[in-house]
Amino acid sequence: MSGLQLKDIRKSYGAVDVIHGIDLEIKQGEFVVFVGPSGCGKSTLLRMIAGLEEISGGEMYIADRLVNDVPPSQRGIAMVFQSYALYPHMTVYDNMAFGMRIAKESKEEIDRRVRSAADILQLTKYLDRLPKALSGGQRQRVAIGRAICRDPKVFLFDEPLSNLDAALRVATRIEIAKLNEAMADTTMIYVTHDQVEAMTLADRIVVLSAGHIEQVGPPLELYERPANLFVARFIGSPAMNIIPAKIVATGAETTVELTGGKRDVLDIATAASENGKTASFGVRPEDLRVSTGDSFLFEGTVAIIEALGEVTLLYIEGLVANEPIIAKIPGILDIKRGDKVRFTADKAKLHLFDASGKSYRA
Amino acid sequence: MSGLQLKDIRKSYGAVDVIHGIDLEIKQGEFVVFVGPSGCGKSTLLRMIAGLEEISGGEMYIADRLVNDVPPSQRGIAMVFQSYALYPHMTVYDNMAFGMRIAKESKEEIDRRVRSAADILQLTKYLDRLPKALSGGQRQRVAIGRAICRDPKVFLFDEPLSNLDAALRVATRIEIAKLNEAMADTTMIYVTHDQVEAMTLADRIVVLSAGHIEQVGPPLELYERPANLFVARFIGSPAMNIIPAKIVATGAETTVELTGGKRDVLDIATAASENGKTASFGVRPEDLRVSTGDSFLFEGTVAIIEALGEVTLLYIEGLVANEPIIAKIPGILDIKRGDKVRFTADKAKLHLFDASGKSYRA
Amino acid sequence: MIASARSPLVWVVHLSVILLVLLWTLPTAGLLISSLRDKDQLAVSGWWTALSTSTQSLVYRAPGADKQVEKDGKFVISGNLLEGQSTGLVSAFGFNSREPTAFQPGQTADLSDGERLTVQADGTFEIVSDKGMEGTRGQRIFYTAAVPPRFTIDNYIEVMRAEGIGASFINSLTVAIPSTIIPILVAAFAAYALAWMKFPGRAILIAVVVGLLVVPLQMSLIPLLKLYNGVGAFLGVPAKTYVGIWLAHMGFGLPLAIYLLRNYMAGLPREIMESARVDGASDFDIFVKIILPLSFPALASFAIFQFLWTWNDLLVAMVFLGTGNDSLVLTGRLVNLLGSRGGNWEILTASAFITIIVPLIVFFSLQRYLVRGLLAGSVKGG
Amino acid sequence: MQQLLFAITTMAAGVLACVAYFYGTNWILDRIFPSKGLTGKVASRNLRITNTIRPWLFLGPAMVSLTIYLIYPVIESVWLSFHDKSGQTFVGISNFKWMINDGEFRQSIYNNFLWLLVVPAAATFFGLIIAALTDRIWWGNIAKTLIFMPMAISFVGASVIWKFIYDFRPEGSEQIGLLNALVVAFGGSPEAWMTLPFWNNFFLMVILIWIQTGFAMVILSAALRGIPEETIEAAVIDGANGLQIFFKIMIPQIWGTIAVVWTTITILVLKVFDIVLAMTNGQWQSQVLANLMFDWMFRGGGDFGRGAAIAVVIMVLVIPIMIWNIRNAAKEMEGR
Amino acid sequence: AELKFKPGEDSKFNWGSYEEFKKGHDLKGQTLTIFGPWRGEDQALVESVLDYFRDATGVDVKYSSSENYEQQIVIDTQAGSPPDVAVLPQPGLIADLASKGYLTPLGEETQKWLLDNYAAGQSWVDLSTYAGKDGKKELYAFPYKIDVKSLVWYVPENFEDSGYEVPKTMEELKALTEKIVADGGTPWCIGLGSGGATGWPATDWVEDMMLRTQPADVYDKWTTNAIPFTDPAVVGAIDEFGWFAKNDKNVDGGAAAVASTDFRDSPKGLFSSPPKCYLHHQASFIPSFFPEGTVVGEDADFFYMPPYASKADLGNPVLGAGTLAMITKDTPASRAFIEFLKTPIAHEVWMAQSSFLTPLKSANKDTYANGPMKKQGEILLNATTFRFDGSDLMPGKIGAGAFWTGMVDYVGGKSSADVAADVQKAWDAIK
Ligand SMILES: Nc1ncnc2c1ncn2[C@@H]1O[C@H](COP(=O)(O)OP(=O)(O)OP(=O)(O)O)[C@@H](O)[C@H]1O
Ligand SMILES: Nc1ncnc2c1ncn2[C@@H]1O[C@H](COP(=O)(O)OP(=O)(O)OP(=O)(O)O)[C@@H](O)[C@H]1O
Ligand SMILES: [Mg+2]
Ligand SMILES: [Mg+2]
Repeated sequence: MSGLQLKDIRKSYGAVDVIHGIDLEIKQGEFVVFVGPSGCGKSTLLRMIAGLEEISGGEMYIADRLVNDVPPSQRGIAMVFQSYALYPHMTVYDNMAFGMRIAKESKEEIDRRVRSAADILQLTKYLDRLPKALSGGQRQRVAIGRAICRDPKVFLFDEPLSNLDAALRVATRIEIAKLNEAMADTTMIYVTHDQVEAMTLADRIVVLSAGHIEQVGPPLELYERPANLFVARFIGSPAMNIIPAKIVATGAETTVELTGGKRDVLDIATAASENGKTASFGVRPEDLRVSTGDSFLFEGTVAIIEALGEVTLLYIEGLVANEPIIAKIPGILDIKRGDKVRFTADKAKLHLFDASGKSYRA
Repeated sequence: MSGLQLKDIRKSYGAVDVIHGIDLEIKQGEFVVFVGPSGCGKSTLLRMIAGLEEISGGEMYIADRLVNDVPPSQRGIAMVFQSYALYPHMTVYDNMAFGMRIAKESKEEIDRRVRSAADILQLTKYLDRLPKALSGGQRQRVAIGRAICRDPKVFLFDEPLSNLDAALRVATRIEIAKLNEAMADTTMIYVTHDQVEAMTLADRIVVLSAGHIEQVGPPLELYERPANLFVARFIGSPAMNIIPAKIVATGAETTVELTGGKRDVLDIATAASENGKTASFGVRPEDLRVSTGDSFLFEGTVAIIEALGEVTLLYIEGLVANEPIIAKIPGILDIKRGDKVRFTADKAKLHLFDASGKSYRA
Repeated sequence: MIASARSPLVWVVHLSVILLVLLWTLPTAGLLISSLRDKDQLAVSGWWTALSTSTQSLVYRAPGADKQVEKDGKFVISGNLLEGQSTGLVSAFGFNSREPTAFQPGQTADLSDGERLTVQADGTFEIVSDKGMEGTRGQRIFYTAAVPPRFTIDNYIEVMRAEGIGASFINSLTVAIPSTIIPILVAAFAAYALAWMKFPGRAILIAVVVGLLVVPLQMSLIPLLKLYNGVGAFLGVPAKTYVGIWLAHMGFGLPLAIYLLRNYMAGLPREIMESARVDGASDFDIFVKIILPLSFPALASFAIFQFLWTWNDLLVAMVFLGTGNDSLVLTGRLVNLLGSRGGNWEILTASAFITIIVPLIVFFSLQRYLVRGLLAGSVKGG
Repeated sequence: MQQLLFAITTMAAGVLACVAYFYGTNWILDRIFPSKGLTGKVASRNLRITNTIRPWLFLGPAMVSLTIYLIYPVIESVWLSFHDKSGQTFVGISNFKWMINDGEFRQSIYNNFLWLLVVPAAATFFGLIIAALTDRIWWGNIAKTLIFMPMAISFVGASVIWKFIYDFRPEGSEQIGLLNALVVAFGGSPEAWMTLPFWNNFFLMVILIWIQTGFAMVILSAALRGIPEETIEAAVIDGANGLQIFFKIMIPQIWGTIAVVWTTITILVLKVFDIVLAMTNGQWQSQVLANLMFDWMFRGGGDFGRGAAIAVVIMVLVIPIMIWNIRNAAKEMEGR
Repeated sequence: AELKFKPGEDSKFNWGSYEEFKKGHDLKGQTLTIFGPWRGEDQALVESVLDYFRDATGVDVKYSSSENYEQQIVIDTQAGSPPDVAVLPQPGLIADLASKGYLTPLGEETQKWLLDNYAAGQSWVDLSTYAGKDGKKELYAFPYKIDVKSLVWYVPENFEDSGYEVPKTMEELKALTEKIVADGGTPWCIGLGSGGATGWPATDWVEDMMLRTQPADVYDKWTTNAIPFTDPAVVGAIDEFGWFAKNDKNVDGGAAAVASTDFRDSPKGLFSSPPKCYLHHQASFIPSFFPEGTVVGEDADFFYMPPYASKADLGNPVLGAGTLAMITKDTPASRAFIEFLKTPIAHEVWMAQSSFLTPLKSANKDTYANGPMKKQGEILLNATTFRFDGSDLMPGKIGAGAFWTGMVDYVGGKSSADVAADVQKAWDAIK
């Protein structure tokens, strides 16, 4: 194997522990996306992989070689920094060419690659500018360009698209996907807050929270079978609705009682020992449908309506204190604030978590 | 009127013209969102409103006072910088308190407001840290906190949420909306690349492109009735599908012929003089439905399928050279790559643009 | 800090720094060792020889005739050549300046007038005569001996004991501290204006500041003292006051201060200033609350130099403060110690080290303000 | 004790007065021309006025002080340079005529150019190298203090130090000068370094380099530490090695400061005289302009006319450096 | 302050003159600032003399000095804040100050006093008379404290060891030099090094030689450039010096070492083992640079630099130097100070402590602190001609510049004619 191996990696800044022991194996050529709340340690982890941050504990292997003490320049990586880290005294062109010049590529090759990257990133017009004369998004693109010009073993992207407009973001995302395909041997690690990016790009997603891994898996698996409440809420936007419930019947199917007394049956198997325990009942906003019939999961009052064009968001009150249930219904709806609405959903798309947050689905 | 008035505002950096004459009126208390491609001049415009950038031409009024020469400190604004611009030598607390201290607020008031802002932004744990010991998202939150602590006449936000995770982004967005509601007299100008933010927050959206205004209007209007091709493609993600067409019949309804020969009828009135002209036929991905019957708008071969969980994106080839038509279909679909699929859509949701890009809808 | 800086290159760095430090301190080390040496040795042998035992040819003067004792009818003067030294070994001796190594230890030399001289390897000697010796001056004994290193702090004691040194020390401080702080303040304001405020003629002013760097101090002394005398006479106060010298030091230090500080301040990220401006800060606020703290490295470096110059200055102090006993600064006092012919190196060496202490303390304590990453985390993208 | 008290109070008063000036004038300015809270014509007019005045308030004390302490003497010097020995009679440009024909003056100009070529470059170079090297080793601060030491040593001390280096004793007798001791140790014969025309310039320069490296080091060290760490990280990721980072990333970013240090030392070199005075007093063809000026000004009663004329030449020499600095400043001010 | 010698106690001192002065001057409440060249040990000595003035008049005397007294006095007078009294060792500088009008004439009466009371009074008056601003020649300075320069130092015991005798004539001195060389020794230690003032010891040699080869009036013409530097008389004197210094065998280290050896170091060769040299020409101050503990008169001694027997008509010329006091601000106190310097006690107090020579005839020779001092005093009094250090009489640019440089060049190998031409050229340039 010649990918990346992290064994109980830890990091602390003085007394502050930031990474609490990460075990992770990334295969060569894999595209792994790190997601997690702001401040959970994604950048730190990336910087440790790059060798920019000393590893406080654990072992890291790149291509089966222990790299804890290997300097960054020998690790064969390219990186897009969250803060761009452009060379302020170099033009856009030179910023992008720098790495290749260091690697002693031929002049023509450098020019070819810089121009092609600039083309992709729509930077051609700005090649002669200094970073300080660029807009925020343009700077970010230079940072991306600097990385994709090169030919490393591992690519590290730290929120590379956060300052781009939607169209450019999509285009760049696709370019990164293409790059990934073209360079089958190159491992890519990507940090993003954008669900769409994570879902479309990743072979596997790593969900981090406060310095440890919550779940690792292919995107759809994470979406469909979140291992715990944290992942359930984190993946998907708006987040999965969680409604406190009590298990009232166990077996191949489980019956729960929501606050308010409504009972629902889920096709999740639970052991008899679970009977009577409190649990969390979860359903994604986009899995909810407005029910016109008598069969429904729950009902509530519409507090806010957000019409986004494509979809409409309904904020429903009355089920969980201080936290509205959100429903995401396609199209533009004919519902008004204050209406009482009943919702239903596919049984297969319902989730149940135990008191500690673990999912009951295997 | 005591809002903001921009009259033929221009900006050039040396020989580079960046803003080409912006006319805009913003009412007091309004929430205006600037959107536009990266580098189109959003930040520049914001910085001119703040008084940080000299105005090369035109006049700007805040509360009916010509402010072209008024220094930023006297304009009564608070701003979140795209680049954060935190005070590196001050703790998070001091960063947030700085403006209020300058304004000579009482100690208790400062403390109260800082703590409440920190609370909202989940920064309480970090109040004693210096910016350099924060993650990217945390820094961005400090920048937001610094602005929302204050009590200005105008709020300027330059992509304030770009580095936050989805949950936090939603939460913060809601807080900003609340702030807007609570401070009915405060005008807010907000730059974002996030469609959802733009749609949910804005009273009006200003679409900019290369230094001029393409369209101004409430979010849904922009979504439903884009004034031109640029806006049509810019608002909505994935962007509206544009298919080259030829007008073959005019009147109260217009008939167009797509490449490939398929004719469609749109409920858009056109003058007879338009007959025979080339036009662009537009339909949003999310307005497309898979048609099982004979009535359809067009058909094509599925080239890529992106299953995002909630929705599935289909990339259809065969209609426009080199540019797939995208369809966004709710749920997880039972369609495979290479399938030939027919699509249909609501008549009211079809768009038609003339050769210069102007919409035929009034 | 980048992880894993442990590469072979690091050793190259350590070695080259050691080499450079050696090159730079070697001369000073010479001074230090010299300052601890006996004053007569200074001009005779290189300072590095003081570090090891060396073979030297020396002269010893035996006690005079009044020290003779009568023993067994013979008159004897005895003693030790290597007085006061625990070790040392005499390898040859003589009594005639022409043949200083004529005899081996243990041998007996016949002095001219019937006296006999014996010197042992350990340095003990005996002059024996049959009749009573005469003369106040004793016999010269030339000898060659291995002499171990010998150090003394007498030179320092002599300097430290000098009269009025304490007062001069305080005078120096009184001159140096305000002469350091005031120009920093004044220059910082000016530098800020030149770096961040818009007004016509800014570039010219910067050039003028650079130009004024070159004005030779000596040129200014007479016109300025004339001015001081005029003002002093007009106000009826003495012309030579502390205020006068502070202002003089400020005037002479300003060009460099403004030049250095402006350069540094111009390099600060402008977003920070803008941010403060949007927060409602006035120029004054920005200067005090943003620029000053962020300019600490530059302020500290200039402070180090200005302090040093005012501390080591003699000329300006002599002219503007006077040469009188009660207004003498430390440098003046020490230079006066050297005597009218200025040749007392042993005092020079010691006083050089005494004056160096305060500037070094200042350097060491201000050095920690030359910090890394002061601006880190403030702006994104650059 | 009483003197100590006096010293402390005067110090405090001096510093306080300075602070009070800046605070007070700004406060008064905002009082006289208020713009906060006002609208319309008055406000913008007041604003314009305050914006025009404020820079001059900030610059005020510096400008006054510079005018009195430096500009006024410069004018006086220029005036004197057209007058005779005693500064009484106008003699036109005869002082300058004399100068051009004076062999010693020409010698000084020649030597000064040598100094200008070597010392600023060498001191800046060593300062930079040392600042960079000591930056990342744990005993860097100690190393820096040691290298800074020559700066702190009083001039009298320094001249003794170098006497112990350059001292010459006749062949055969024991050398007390380190350099000759080394030469002898390696089998050479001792040289009286200070008396070798042309070369003695370089031995003198070594002294100034030895002193000024500390200056360059401190200033450049502050600048190096101001370089954003992340750009270095980016370069490391880009595969650059230590030298490449130093030359391609760090140096360009502190180029402005290097120029400042170079300028400062260049100007200092133009003014240098005490080294020459103490070591050779310009003998053995080692004369430099500043020492020549000093000579004419003060030795044996002095000839102010000629002294001033030489001073004027020194000041004229700095003009190219001034122009270069104007250019730099203008470039960096773009868009500010 | 405590007076060093209690008035009236030791009868060696002329206490009468002191009491008389005390009676005539009561200036209580006045102040007097004196600026002089004496620092270090010398400063303590001059203060001990000033104590008597304080005690006698009640004037508050402030004495100060400076390393760069030349520069300091020029700045202070030029800027208008001179001391009340300045004491300077450089007639050239005094001439300049006088010509700019910064000095107050001391008057006929003082001139007459000098003629009457100083040995070789006329030479002193000549030395102290300068042209004022108006061009009128007047007495501006008062000589006080003299150094004798025509001395050759040696170690008597070394002479004994080798059987050398103190030479009585220049011919003998030259013979001795040759004899020492023949014996395998090195006769002379000569060092011209003095930092920025390198070269000056050689000027003393040349001046001494000048006085021993030419009549005094030629010397005087030379110092005023009435005869050019290139005059054969001058070149001859330089070559006389060259006879000693430019012969590798004659000087320790060879001729090449002369220019760079520090004058403060060079006498140490007399005392080393074996001795590096046997003779050293230097002024009376040099014992401060002898090794610690050296007793002058026993461990080291001096003899008068002898004249040529062949030029007996030139007598016993003595080269010297000294300091001159002048009034830079005319106040009763500064006048009184000059008066004070006329009292024998002002001389004797210093004489009794350390190296201080005076031409004042009324000062009691017995107050000289020791034998050697007395011997020097006698040399001074035996002088048939006394001449002040010529380089101090020449304009600063020459006497403290071109002449020094010239001598350095000379020992460095240049010919005496070339050197003389160089100096003359420099002299022409400042006329
Ligand atoms: N100093 C400058 N000189 C020349 N052009 C500049 C300068 N600063 C900015 N620009 C250009 O002005 C244009 C507008 O920049 P601005 O920062 O306003 O863009 P923006 O809309 O905020 O983009 P983004 O979304 O990427 O932040 C950009 O194309 C940029 O390259
Ligand atoms: N120097 C430091 N000292 C102490 N804590 C630090 C330091 N640098 C970072 N941290 C903390 O480490 C945690 C992880 O930071 P990191 O930058 O890895 O977050 P992140 O996951 O990248 O967040 P974001 O999405 O906001 O960029 C944060 O909580 C941050 O506050
Ligand atoms: Mg991060
Ligand atoms: Mg922007």
